[in-house]
Amino acid sequence: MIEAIPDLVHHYNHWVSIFLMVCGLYIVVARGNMVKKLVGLTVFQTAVFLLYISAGKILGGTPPIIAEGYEHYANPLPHVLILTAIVVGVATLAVGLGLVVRINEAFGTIEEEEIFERGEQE
Amino acid sequence: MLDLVIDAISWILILAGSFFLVVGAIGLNRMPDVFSRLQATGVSDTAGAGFILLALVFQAGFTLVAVKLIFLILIFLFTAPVATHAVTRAALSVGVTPRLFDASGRQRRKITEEVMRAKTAARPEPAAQQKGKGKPGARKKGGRSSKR
Amino acid sequence: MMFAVAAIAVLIALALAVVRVLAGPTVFDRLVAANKIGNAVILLVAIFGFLTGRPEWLDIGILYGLLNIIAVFAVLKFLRYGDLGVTGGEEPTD
Amino acid sequence: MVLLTLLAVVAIGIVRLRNLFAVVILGAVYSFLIATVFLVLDAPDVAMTEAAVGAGIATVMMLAVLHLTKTDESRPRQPQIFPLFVSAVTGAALIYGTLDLPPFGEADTPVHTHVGPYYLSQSIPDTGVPNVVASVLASYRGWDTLGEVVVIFTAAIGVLLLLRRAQRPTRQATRSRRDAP
Repeated sequence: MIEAIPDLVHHYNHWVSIFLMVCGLYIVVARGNMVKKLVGLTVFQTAVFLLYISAGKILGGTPPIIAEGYEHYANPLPHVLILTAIVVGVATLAVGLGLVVRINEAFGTIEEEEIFERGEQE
Repeated sequence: MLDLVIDAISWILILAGSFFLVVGAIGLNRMPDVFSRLQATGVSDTAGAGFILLALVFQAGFTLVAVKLIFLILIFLFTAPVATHAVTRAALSVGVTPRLFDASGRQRRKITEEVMRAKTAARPEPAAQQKGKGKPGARKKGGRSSKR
Repeated sequence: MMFAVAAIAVLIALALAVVRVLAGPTVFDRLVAANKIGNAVILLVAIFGFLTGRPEWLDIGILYGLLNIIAVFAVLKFLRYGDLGVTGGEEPTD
Repeated sequence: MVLLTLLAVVAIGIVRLRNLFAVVILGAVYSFLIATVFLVLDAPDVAMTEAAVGAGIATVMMLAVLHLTKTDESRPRQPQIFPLFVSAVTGAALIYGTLDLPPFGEADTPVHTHVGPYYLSQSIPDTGVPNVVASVLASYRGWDTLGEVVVIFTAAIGVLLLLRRAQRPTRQATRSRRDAP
């Protein structure tokens, strides 16, 4: 128990991000509602963002905006990647929500199981 | 000397602001229904945020940061009451009734008044004090809802 | 020290509001608590800037304030004019 | 750390709740919290973008979709053992993987020793922009950002096409239904 404490301190960010990732995965796999699945995808995405950003942090550093009197800056590359990923993620979310609306028009429901039943009947 | 005075003022403001924030959060958890929760958190939240930001203004001095903080205070002062008011109206229009009414919309206060009267018959003075202590804000909101 | 006290108070308020968000029986409870979480986050941003000695990110706080009220109003507008608003009788005319 | 714990709690709430309104509100809260975590982890630009996108645009889009569809999630019919098992195994494997990661926040990890210092030292002489994230995004990786704009444009076209297609058949369907009797 005692020897797990440094692990906890050193990897807390990683573990929380993995926990969020598993939550998102569970929502996507287990829940049948399409909107809920998209929320799960968003949670999954943010977990990945958190993993990247916590890799870029230096303890005792400051944000990567150059100013006088600071020496350690956080790594700017993960930030750039994640900025791009966030914007691409919202584009994906928009397309997914459009698909949900279209599915609702076609089948009258957004639950996965009911859609499957509808497909088997026809 | 001036630094000491500024620090003291900031300490007082920050302690007051923290007190209001925590009390508002506790009220958010302890109050029975939406409207009293709104009253608990909306008022004290604005006060607490205003105090803490004011303390930060004192710490920042005459810089750009202070201007931004003043903008933040203004945003708080304008948006928090508007948001509270909007939540209240929406809750009333959707049909959430305050706790003073039972499910059919009849005033529950009559029942409590009967209880009070029974208590008053037994022990006059403290019950009368308790009756005067009823929440006026909640009663006003309830009156509006019954008119609707 | 002063900022640490304020940050701890804001964190306590944040945790209590999260409890209410998770427990709130109606949507409005969650909405009120979400609004309070937004306020607490703004305060935390402001205090954190002072705590680390670079208080230059207050623009983010202002942005959060505006987004907070936008989110609240989006949900409220949907609640009043969407499918749930019909059950509440007549709408106010303003 | 406290913020991260609150984040995990909110994620559990998102998993458990069935009212989609509450899920959307919790999504906005989650977005605010994770934006604050980004700010604490020294990424103010990412925090700003995440708050604007997650709490602003995503919430409004989700609400619009909920307006067009229904707002309650139905209960799953069979017990959900298998997804839980898959998630637990994945999580365990990933946590086993993190034990080999370098500790959080050290300066001499491979992430910080290759390309990052180059950008940090060359940004001012090359572009004159003090914000290194902005200079990398707009100057060093301008083509990348152009591709991002293309992605957004494609997504907008896709959504427009989907909604346009969605409107026309229903109108035809109502017309044919009206013509049928």
